[in-house]
Amino acid sequence: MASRTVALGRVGARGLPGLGWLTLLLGLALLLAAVWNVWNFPLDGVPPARKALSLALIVLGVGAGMYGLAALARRTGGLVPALLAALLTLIAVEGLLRAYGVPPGLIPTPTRVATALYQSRAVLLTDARVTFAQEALLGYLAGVGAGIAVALAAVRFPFLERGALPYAGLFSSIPIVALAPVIVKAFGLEWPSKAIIVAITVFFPVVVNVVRGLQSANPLLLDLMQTYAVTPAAAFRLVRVPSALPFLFNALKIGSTLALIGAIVGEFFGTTGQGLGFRIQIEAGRFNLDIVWAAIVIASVLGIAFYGVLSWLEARFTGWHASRRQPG
Amino acid sequence: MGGNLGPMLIVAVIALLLYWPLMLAVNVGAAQRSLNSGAELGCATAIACATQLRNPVLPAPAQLGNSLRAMSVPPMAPTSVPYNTLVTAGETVVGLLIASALGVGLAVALVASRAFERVTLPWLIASQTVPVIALAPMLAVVLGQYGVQGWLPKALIAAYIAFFPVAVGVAAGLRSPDPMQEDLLTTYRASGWQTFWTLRLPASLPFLFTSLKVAATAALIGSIVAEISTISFSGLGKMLAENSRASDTLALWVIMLYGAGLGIALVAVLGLIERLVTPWRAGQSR
Amino acid sequence: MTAAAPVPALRERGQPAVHLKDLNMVFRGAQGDTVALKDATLDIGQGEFISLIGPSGCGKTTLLRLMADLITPTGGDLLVGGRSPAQARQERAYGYVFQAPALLEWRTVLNNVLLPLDVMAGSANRMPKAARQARAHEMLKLVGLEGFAARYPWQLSGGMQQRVSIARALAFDPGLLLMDEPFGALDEITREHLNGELLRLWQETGKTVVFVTHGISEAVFLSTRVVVMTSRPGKIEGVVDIDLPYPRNVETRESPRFFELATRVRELLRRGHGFDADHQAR
Amino acid sequence: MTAAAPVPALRERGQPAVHLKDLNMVFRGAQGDTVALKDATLDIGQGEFISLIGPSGCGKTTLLRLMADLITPTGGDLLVGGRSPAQARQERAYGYVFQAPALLEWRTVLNNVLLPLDVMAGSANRMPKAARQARAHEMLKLVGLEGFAARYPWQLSGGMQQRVSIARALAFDPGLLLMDEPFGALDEITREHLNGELLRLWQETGKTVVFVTHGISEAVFLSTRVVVMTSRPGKIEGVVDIDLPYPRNVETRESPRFFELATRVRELLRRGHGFDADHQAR
Amino acid sequence: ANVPVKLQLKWFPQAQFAGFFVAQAKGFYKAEGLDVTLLPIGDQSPIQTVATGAADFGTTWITDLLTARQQGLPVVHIAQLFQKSGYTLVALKSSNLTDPKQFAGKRVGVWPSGNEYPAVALLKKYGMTTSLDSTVAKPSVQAVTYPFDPSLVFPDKVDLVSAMTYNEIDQIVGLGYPLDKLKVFNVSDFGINLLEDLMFTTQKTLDSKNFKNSGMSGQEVAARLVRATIKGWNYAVANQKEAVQIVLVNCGNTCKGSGTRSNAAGHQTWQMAEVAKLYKAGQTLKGNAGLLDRATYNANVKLLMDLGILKAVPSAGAVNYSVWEEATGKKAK
Ligand SMILES: Nc1ncnc2c1ncn2[C@@H]1O[C@H](COP(=O)(O)OP(=O)(O)OP(=O)(O)O)[C@@H](O)[C@H]1O
Ligand SMILES: Nc1ncnc2c1ncn2[C@@H]1O[C@H](COP(=O)(O)OP(=O)(O)OP(=O)(O)O)[C@@H](O)[C@H]1O
Ligand SMILES: Cc1ncc(C[n+]2csc(CCO)c2C)c(N)n1
Ligand SMILES: [Mg+2]
Ligand SMILES: [Mg+2]
Repeated sequence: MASRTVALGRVGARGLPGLGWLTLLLGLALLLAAVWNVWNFPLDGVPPARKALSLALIVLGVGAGMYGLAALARRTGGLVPALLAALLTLIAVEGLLRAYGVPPGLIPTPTRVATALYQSRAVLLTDARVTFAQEALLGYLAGVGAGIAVALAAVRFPFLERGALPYAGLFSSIPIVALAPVIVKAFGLEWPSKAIIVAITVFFPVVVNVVRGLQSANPLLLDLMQTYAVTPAAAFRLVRVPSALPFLFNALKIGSTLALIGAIVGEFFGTTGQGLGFRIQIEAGRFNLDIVWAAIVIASVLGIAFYGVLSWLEARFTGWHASRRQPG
Repeated sequence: MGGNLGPMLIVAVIALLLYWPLMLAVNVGAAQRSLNSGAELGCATAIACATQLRNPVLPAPAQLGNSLRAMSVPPMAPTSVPYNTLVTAGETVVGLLIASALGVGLAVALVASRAFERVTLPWLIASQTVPVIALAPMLAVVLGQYGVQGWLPKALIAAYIAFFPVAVGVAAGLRSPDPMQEDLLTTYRASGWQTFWTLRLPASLPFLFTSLKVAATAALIGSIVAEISTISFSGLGKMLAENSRASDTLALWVIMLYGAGLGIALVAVLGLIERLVTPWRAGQSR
Repeated sequence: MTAAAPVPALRERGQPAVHLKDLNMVFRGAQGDTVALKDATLDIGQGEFISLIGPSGCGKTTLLRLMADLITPTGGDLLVGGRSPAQARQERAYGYVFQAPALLEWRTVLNNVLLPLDVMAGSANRMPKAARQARAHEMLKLVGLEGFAARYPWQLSGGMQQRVSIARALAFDPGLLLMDEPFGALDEITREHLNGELLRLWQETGKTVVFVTHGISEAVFLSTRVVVMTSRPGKIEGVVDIDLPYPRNVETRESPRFFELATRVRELLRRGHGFDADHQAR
Repeated sequence: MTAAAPVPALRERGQPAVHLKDLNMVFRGAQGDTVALKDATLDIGQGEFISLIGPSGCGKTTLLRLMADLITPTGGDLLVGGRSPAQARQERAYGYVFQAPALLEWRTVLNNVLLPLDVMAGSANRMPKAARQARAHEMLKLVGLEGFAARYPWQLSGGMQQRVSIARALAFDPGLLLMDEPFGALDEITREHLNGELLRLWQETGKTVVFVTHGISEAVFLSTRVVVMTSRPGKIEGVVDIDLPYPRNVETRESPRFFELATRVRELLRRGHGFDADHQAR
Repeated sequence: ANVPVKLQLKWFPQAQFAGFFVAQAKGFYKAEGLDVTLLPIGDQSPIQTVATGAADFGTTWITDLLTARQQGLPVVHIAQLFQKSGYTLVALKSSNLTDPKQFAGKRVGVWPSGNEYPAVALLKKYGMTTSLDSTVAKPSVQAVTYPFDPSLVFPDKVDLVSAMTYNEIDQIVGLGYPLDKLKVFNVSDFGINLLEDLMFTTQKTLDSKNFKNSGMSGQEVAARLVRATIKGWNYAVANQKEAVQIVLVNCGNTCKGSGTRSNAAGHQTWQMAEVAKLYKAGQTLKGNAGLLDRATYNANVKLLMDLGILKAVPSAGAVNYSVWEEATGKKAK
């Protein structure tokens, strides 16, 4: 997917910590002041004057912060600008929600979410374990394994490639939500049904990409193998498999995001009482949106980590690939 | 794909042949358990029940055929699946259009400004890993507050889920021209706009369509989820929700088939448009 | 060469078409700096045909890119038609033929040749649409591809693509032509044919040409002077004046003087070459 | 050429290394058939050095691919070392240098050269690992790249990549070398250096070489015979015997006989060429 | 012109809302000068659509209302339609469960999204805990959540399944288990009477002086709505056949039962009869249809606080009796 853009860890040339940092800090200060100004009021009790002041501070703070951030981001690479942007946004949102007295049953403030994250950490971690380690990960591994196996078979037996592969393309455009209820019904409420949903969603992109990858091998290299009169298996190992790796990793990364979403959606259609999807559903019903958001935060942190690990593996195993070369 | 038709048909026939014993096997178990628990199914033995369960694990082809027929006529009745498929298709297409506009705009910004990319890109990736599906209901509530109701919130949620693949794909496409081609336009003293229109945009079209196909599926998921989780009077999602409450497994299967068909049709249409818009790739091997 | 109003041509100014003085280009990189060009000094007169020849990686392309204002020198003087390269580029004073064809794959052959004319349509050297079309067809004919106007680039062989890119560079009739191994992908006969065409064009229009090649006889046949370069660091090893008479034709190639000059160039090349230079990793 | 037990070499059999009789190759395509090779007849003796020269698209690569059993002729006879091409391929009787480098981008330069040795390690011409390594380094040295063993292909210029692929083809010491424009991407000096090396190798080992090139003087310099081909349909236009004495060296290139032979080849080429053939869309 | 009013139901259209459909079909709302749109909903809470202004009034159950208020949503109870809970837990007779005491160690199927409280309350009353309570390490009962369709879990995956008297019980019958094979535990029989279908709105709507520029105050619109709704309910309960016909017109795909009883008319007739029982109880029997019984309310609050669901007694603003009083002209006692 974002092969060229996912340079999460690179730090560019650093200039002087000048104007950029200064205006950014000013912006943060203004935003903190805006939050502090409306901190300790009941929801419907923010005096209009204070509300107006906070709104003004937020407008100024966001303006200054964005200006500073833009200047900063031109010189600083890596995750720093993005994290600062998140910080800026979160404080501004805190201020806005408090100034307007939005009830936590509608949108919880970031501080409430952070608190919920801390207080419910035990439950949330157990949920995360079920959703991630059992449903998403096992399903993912099964789907990837089956996908690779089928792709190998399709490339080995041209009949399958011509007869079955078009279906894989078609099936991959089926929406999971339409699939989930039927699968939960067929395989029960325990985690395997979710793992199966995940496996199915991951399966198709893997098949399609791996087949494309195995076929992307340079015909000249295959000719070369012919001139060496090697066995088909050796040609496969020496040429086709390495050629397919970049495509495989692409599918693995796409699959990683699909896996978590698949597991969570699957849980909406029935569980035995654990998992992030279950938690989101049950707490949404109790208006504990802070816990709902905390669960979402955990899910996306897991998702990012999963994606990051795959990107790292990709860099390790396909470091030779054109898309990873430094320019020049 | 024309050359694949024969093998595809054979595979389809084999799959159908394999389906029958598989269906019997899984349904016999379920029927047996029901009978054991004392249920009155209107059939004596598990085998006899296997093809006529009201809640089969896998539906018998005849059952599915009957339901398919029953739920498809009259096609334009508000309670029939074809009509609701069209409704969902409309939301999805509008969502996809919004997503394309948003995605292309974002891609242009990402390519134009390194700073913008650094600040937003990690969050765009993160947004992909967030279970957007869990957010959909809340998003609908927030939109409802501003009077955005009916099909529009569904399209917006579809767009929210679908814009990312478009943005990433188009950004890659806008960056895809060979440096030498960029140099060429530099030697012509082409303006930024000229470079954009004559070089970057056409170069990004194949990428755009590849990602639009991914986005179409995502948008379809988005609109179905939105129909399930917001007030809806029609659409596949609404039918899924209703029939799931009514324990109508066969209806779920029928709706799923229509949903699959819609997803496939959307991707096919995009493929068609792609051919029209990128004629230079017509004979090229891809 | 009838259509297209001539560019406010460099040759009218009485200045050298290109002036280099102690020109340096250093690429900074993670694994150390690469000196691509060291203290290059050279004056190219109006209407000259200069060939650059030298081992792979000696800085020929770099020199062309400097003249074209695609990169900026790290030291020394560089004037193109008496102005800075940047200004020369702004005035669209040169046409550039890249080492690879660099065609736009979504444009037909004809539209690729039209590209510079379209891009420049709004500017000083404006041309009505019909004239642009006529001009593009004329250029395609020149390179022997008039039957392929409606094809897409992928339908052409590598050599044919390269010829399209030459037609494109000629289309807007620039006073200075920068050509980077334009005939590298062609077989010898086609190459000789195009050598002849290029020579004719150059004589008729009085353009200045800077021409990169690996072919010694090609360089000798075409040029007024051959500049021989050496690598690591890229330097100008020597300049050979080519005093072959005009018109140059098949006989020219078979003349003893041609042979002599080619040998001179070969000697210079060999001198600065040190085949061994390539043996060590940079 | 010390290491590597020689392949059960073709030259031991006393048969022509390659035998063509009325060989035909027609590619069937959607828009009609392409006659890539028409009635080619030729015998290549053991230990000969044959150059194939001809315009782009005349079937040179096709002919090499037929010999290598990468494609199957649509008519006529073809024997490689007295056997069918398929059998010759099974016996790993030849080494092939492709027109493009065809390196495995995930292997370092050294590992690319080791590839045929690794692949064949299980078979008759087995070599211990250390010997393989030594052999690969030796070949890299031959092409002037011993300092680049640990690099990846993309870190090399096009010419250097081409040299790696030559080293790779030489590594397992086949009796027959099929080389498709191996020196196309190289500058003239490097090219001449490698010409010399190839010639030396050929003389020392008695290999048979079939060599495709666009360079007339290269062909004349290297070969025992030059085969000139024409296009549309691809045919053998004529064969020029090269009776230049050995050892061939710098003086050879400057001898009048060299010049004469080169002119003969050029004439033959021009005869069958018809530059205009390219003007019309196929 | 009539005042446009959007009323959020708490489920898909069915006889559970017969009174509303009847009031609309019979023109009771029109007679009050109201143009009422009835909005269906699926899994989500009606609270959110009303709190955000997507609807003006809504129906929900008491726990939902009180937990929402606790989270700062300013929703207000204005009328109580069902006087008795219809929530049950159902087991197969063959399982030999006769008393909630025996539930320990069993698997209980519950609906998520706040619908689980009656079951939790019943279990708690008998000293049992579930995995729904995040603070409990070793729950004595395993709770299974699923989206409402009993056939997903019953009887394979759970021993007891949640069922509303008016809907899921008939669905279970449709799966092949006639009533005589079922043991139904009505939670209201065990002192758990968490009140269900009620009407509510926001404090802002009640306070508005000029509801949607109608010239009427929010309070007056609320009173007219409640009055017409009660009239509709009284009519529906009295004329059940006709009411079912009116419901069927409104319900598209949603009204069928399941399995062998997958027939809309039959299932809705059952449902109408059952909801009539929930309506005709408590205060309705005393002639005060629509009135929230203070004692029951207080008992509900206490129950929810015991469960730890409510952290404090709701403020008096949670319930507005004056709307009912204005609607009926009676005094709420
Ligand atoms: N962008 C760059 N960054 C770093 N080094 C560069 C860059 N461009 C060129 N070089 C280096 O500068 C030197 C000169 O390169 P240049 O492309 O000018 O060679 P050349 O003479 O054109 O060679 P060739 O005949 O292969 O085209 C080489 O060593 C090359 O590696
Ligand atoms: N696989 C193929 N299918 C169809 N036509 C082909 C195929 N391979 C080659 N041809 C055609 O056969 C003819 C000969 O091609 P070949 O590659 O042998 O030319 P060549 O002499 O090697 O040219 P060059 O000097 O450009 O390498 C050409 O007209 C080419 O278009
Ligand atoms: C058919 C039908 N099934 C479930 C509900 C949801 N519901 C309404 S009240 C209640 C229990 C809370 O005490 C639940 C779960 C419904 N409305 N209609
Ligand atoms: Mg160059
Ligand atoms: Mg060839």
